[in-house]
Amino acid sequence: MSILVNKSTRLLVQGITGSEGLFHTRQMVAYGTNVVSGVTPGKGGEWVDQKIPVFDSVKIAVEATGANTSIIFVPARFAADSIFEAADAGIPFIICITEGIPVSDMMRVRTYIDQLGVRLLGPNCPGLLTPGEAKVGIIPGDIAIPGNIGIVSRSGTLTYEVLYALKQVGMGSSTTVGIGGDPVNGTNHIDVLQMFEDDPHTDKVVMIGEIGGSDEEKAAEFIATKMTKPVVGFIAGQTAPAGKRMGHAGAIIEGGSGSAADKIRALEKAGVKMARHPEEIPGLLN
Amino acid sequence: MSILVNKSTRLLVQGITGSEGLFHTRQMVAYGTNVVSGVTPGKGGEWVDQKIPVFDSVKIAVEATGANTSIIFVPARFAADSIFEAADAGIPFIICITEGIPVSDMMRVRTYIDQLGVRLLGPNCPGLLTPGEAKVGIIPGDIAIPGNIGIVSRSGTLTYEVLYALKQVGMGSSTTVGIGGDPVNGTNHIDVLQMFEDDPHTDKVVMIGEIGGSDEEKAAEFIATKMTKPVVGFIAGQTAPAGKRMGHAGAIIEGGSGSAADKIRALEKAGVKMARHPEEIPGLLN
Amino acid sequence: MKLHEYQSKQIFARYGIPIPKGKVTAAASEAKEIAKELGGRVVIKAQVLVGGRGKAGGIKVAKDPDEAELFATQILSMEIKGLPVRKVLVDEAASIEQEIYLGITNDRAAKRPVIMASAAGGVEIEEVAKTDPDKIIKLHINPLLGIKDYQTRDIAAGIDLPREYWKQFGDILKALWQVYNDNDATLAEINPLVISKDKRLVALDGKMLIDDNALFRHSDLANVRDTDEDAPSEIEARKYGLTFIKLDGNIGCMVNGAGLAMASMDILKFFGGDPANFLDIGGGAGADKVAAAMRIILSDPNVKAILFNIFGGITRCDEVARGILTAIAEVQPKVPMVVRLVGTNAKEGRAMLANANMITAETLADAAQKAVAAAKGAQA
Amino acid sequence: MKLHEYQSKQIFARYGIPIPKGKVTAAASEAKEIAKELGGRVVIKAQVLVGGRGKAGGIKVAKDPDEAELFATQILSMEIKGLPVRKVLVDEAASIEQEIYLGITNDRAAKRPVIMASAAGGVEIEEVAKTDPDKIIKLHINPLLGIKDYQTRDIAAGIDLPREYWKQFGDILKALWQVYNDNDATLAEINPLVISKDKRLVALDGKMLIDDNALFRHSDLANVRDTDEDAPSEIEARKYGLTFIKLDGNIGCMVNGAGLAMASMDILKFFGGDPANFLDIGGGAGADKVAAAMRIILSDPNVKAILFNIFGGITRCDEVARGILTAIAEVQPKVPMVVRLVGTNAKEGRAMLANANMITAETLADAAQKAVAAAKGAQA
Repeated sequence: MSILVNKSTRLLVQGITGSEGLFHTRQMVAYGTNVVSGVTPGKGGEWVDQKIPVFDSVKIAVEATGANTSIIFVPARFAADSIFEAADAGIPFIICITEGIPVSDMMRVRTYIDQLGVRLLGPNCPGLLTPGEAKVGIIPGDIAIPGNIGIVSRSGTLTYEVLYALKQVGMGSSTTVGIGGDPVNGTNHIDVLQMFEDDPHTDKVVMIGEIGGSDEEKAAEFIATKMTKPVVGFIAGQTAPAGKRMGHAGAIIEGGSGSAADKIRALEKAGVKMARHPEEIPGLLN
Repeated sequence: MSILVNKSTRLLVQGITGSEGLFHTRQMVAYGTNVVSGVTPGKGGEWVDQKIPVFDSVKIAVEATGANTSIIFVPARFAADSIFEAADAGIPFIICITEGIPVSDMMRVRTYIDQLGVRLLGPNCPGLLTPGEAKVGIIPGDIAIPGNIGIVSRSGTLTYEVLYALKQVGMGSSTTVGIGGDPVNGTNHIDVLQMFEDDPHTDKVVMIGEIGGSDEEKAAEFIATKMTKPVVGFIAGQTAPAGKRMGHAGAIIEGGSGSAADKIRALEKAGVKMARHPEEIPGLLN
Repeated sequence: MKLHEYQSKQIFARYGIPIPKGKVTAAASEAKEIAKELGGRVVIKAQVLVGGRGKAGGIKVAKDPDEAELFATQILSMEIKGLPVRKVLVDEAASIEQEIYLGITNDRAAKRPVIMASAAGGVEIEEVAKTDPDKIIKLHINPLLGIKDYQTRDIAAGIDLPREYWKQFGDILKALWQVYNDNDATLAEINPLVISKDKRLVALDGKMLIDDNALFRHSDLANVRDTDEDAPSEIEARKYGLTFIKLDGNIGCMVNGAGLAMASMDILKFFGGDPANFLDIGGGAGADKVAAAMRIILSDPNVKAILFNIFGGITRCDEVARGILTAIAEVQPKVPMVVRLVGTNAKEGRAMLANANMITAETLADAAQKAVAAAKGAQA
Repeated sequence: MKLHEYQSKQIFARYGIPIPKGKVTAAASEAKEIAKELGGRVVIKAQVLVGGRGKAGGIKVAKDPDEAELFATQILSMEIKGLPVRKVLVDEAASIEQEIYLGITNDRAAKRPVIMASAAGGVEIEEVAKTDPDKIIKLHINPLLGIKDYQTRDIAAGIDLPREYWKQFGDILKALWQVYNDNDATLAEINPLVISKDKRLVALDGKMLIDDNALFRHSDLANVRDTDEDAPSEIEARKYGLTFIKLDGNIGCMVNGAGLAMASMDILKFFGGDPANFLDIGGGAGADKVAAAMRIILSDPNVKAILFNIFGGITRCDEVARGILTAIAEVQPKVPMVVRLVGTNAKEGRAMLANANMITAETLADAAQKAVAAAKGAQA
């Protein structure tokens, strides 16, 4: 069992013939994900690996192949347009891997897709992984095993680190969701926490946050008031200086808010067991 | 009983100090409508007739007076902005009397307010009248009496003609709704027909259409499939030439569609008793 | 308001849409010079605000400058559907591989702009809609978002445009959206958009309708209005803020409200009469406006009787009566007049007209029948 | 990226926002000439990309051109918070009646732009937010709609602006929205917006932050980037597409992924160490990029040890190993290096580094502890 993606996911890849898109499409197919079609404008009619048809637009691809989820690998300057395209074509769940999308583009995207009721994951995220069922994104499939732990994270490789540490001790994940490191994104911590709370096959939750914004503080409030399942947390950026973007566009302590200390305090107050470093997480889940 | 407006309507008048706004505000107050406040930018703090406070913006007026319905009398070039303002201030029902608003403005307005779930009546409409309870608009109050007939119309004075003819024979109206003569407007025939169908105090319905567009054809389909109450209809413009706008921006036969003959045929097929001229309507209601 | 082909194409060009080289002129001799500049073979196109110019002989291909002058002379002396040809557009002749239809208009039902395209260009889209509706691709645009690149690709794919033209087509469609949007057009149409033999997309013809209600923000466009298609009385009426449409009947109508004005025309017809005009004096018209309206009605020699149907609401019947009296004093009308005043200040109005030798009526049906009878009496 | 006050105000002026007359210069003598042009009394303002210029003595009012030259000389020789003052803005001195704060920024939580305004202008908005939060009016803008006139009035009313200024204020706020929107600003701020004694609103100071991710559509802005505030190593790193932030510690870090890079810094601290930098080599970095990253780390003389923490996903550990070997061959580092490779091609990577005399680790905790120990050993 899982959230968001599973065996019935019919995945469309936007930017399937680009180098990143192609590489990860092959990885996803190898993992067993049901990739039904791809889109690259101007390349409609081609095939990827003689298996996956390529179309000129999402609309045409959806009509032809019944895709119900789309993952976006197109360059940043075209990525917002790709999200609009997927939303307009009726795709209800869109994952955007692309990093570096202008924040004004994302504000327009959110305003538009929110009114359509379309769910977006990312951008600037590693996607998600339901071990044993579907890999939709770039999380390496071999570092995670199926299990009962839901993971939600703002960071990519840090999440891999956690999955890897869990696997070392035989622990697995129901679904692992990377929500991405941009300041204006789609799905946030609370959205995923709610889904894990509702998922009968998720028993415990790991939440990985980082400096910047107030998503973790809001998640703390949500955990305190709405969640029954135990949550273990970690916040990256405890040593980050104020006013500097730590790689992720959203990872910045601004105007005195968004510090790791504040977030850790809020989460601890909400009853979340906080790890001091990632490899402490498996122990805290026992 | 009635639809849309009644004794609990708390009306705000946008453009209350303009000559039209002021004139009709006084008429509405004289009728007994509960006009709680008005808006004219730059005149906040003034009073109309020592009774109605004027505010600088709808937001401020709503906060101060709890208005739940707004009527707009501002000039065409500012009218779309006024609709946006009322919608953003949380007014759920907006009546726009103004004529001559650019159609591009109205397309933007509709796209925006539809997503907010705000109801608009008009523009270029006479508003609505629930005889004995509330007059919200410019329909003369003294030509109508309370009764069980719901009236929906694209035209202003033509509606008065019908109300007057009904009154002559002692018939009254539950609510009379002028949806206006613009090509892109808010509430349409079907919306109002549904409300009359659901209103326990409306027993019969009069629907007055005119040339242009396909609202009446759609209404015919709705009447045939969804309505149980008898409907009497009239379509104006049977002698109108094609390609000419008959006063109302929306009253035009274009590309061979929107003719009165087509509309009459569709409504007759749906079981609507069609009047050949307005004064036949009371007889057809018996 | 309608723009001429040449005006539309000038706007297209400003937005980067390729158009043929060409110039507009009112003089046949200049047409010859333009043809020389353009290298000989040209198309001479009548600039009138009606469709069907081709069939009427208003579009001709000239093989050289002399023939250009000859054809221009012929076309400039034509009337097409009653409209004089005052100008011709002289365009370089194109080599056409394929003709496409591309237009953006307002979809009333959807409350949004809609793009329409068809591989069957060069004929009127209404024709295609009747004979081959599957050939028309439609796509609605969210006016808060504007047009997106993928939408241009969906349209291009929908009309089976070869992929080598997608980039050109997308640029033209995005520019046409800007044309439509920036100018408050209710129609911006390229028909045909041709693929030339040298593989370029060119807007061979252009048509734009501008929203009259939006002209306040387009003074440049308002100033180029061609009023040829309007009757002089309609132009005069517009000056007074009256909506007047000339018809072929003999009973003049003055009514307040567009719907009631139409219904008043209809009821005349129903009782065997024939309206001479549509006239809406609007809400709250004063005596001046009413007098102007009456002068306009009486300027039509066909008018044998006048029906006044005023339902006073904002409009005050006494004001209308005052206007009628003013006009009567001024123009001394010889035709019978039927007047029906109901609503605000109707009693006062009726009293004022008591001595004006007018036929009065209580109901609309009564008024219409009396007007029909009066017109017939006047004719007999 | 940050824009200087003078750059922001030049943009403001292009959008019709009133700014004081003034010019920017790098020469004190020119400051004198500018003061003469402006009529004598001027303000000399240091152009550096940090706040608190006033307190640091970087803003001075000169009563005449000679004093302008004197103050300009002083200010141009200053460093403010470590940044050299390279230019001064010479503005005419304003007569101030009231100071207002007006800014537009991105609200992360609301996912929308937000207008902030306060009658308590002239001080930092964060200060006002702490001491007097009720004095700040906030209003979100729907980015698909843009700003509307009534919103400007709601803001004006919210800060109790006298009504006589509403029109000026509305025009400025609408222009500031355009500035923000057209330039992909993440902040467009006027602080203070002053009401002058002659009843005009003037933007006395201006601040703009531009979204780095959007610079591809603003080449004009990208070209004026002032890199003074960045360490040379940060500028160098940007060339290679690396995200590098210099810190004060002594353990260099090379990590793939921003979150993991922060976590790696944090764990060093947790085990008693001190990171010398944040460095994210990004996903899928090749050997060249890794080598460049290593040179940048080693250019910091404080660095006493290096921690490599690579979790191979898209990034291949053998590629990273190749980059490390390239850099070692080139710069011959003397400091101890702890390397942890996990994930894609980790085995191959480890094999390549077997002879490179590096300390290896299996877990992150192990790697961090070894790096801390190595740095201490190197120091001792």
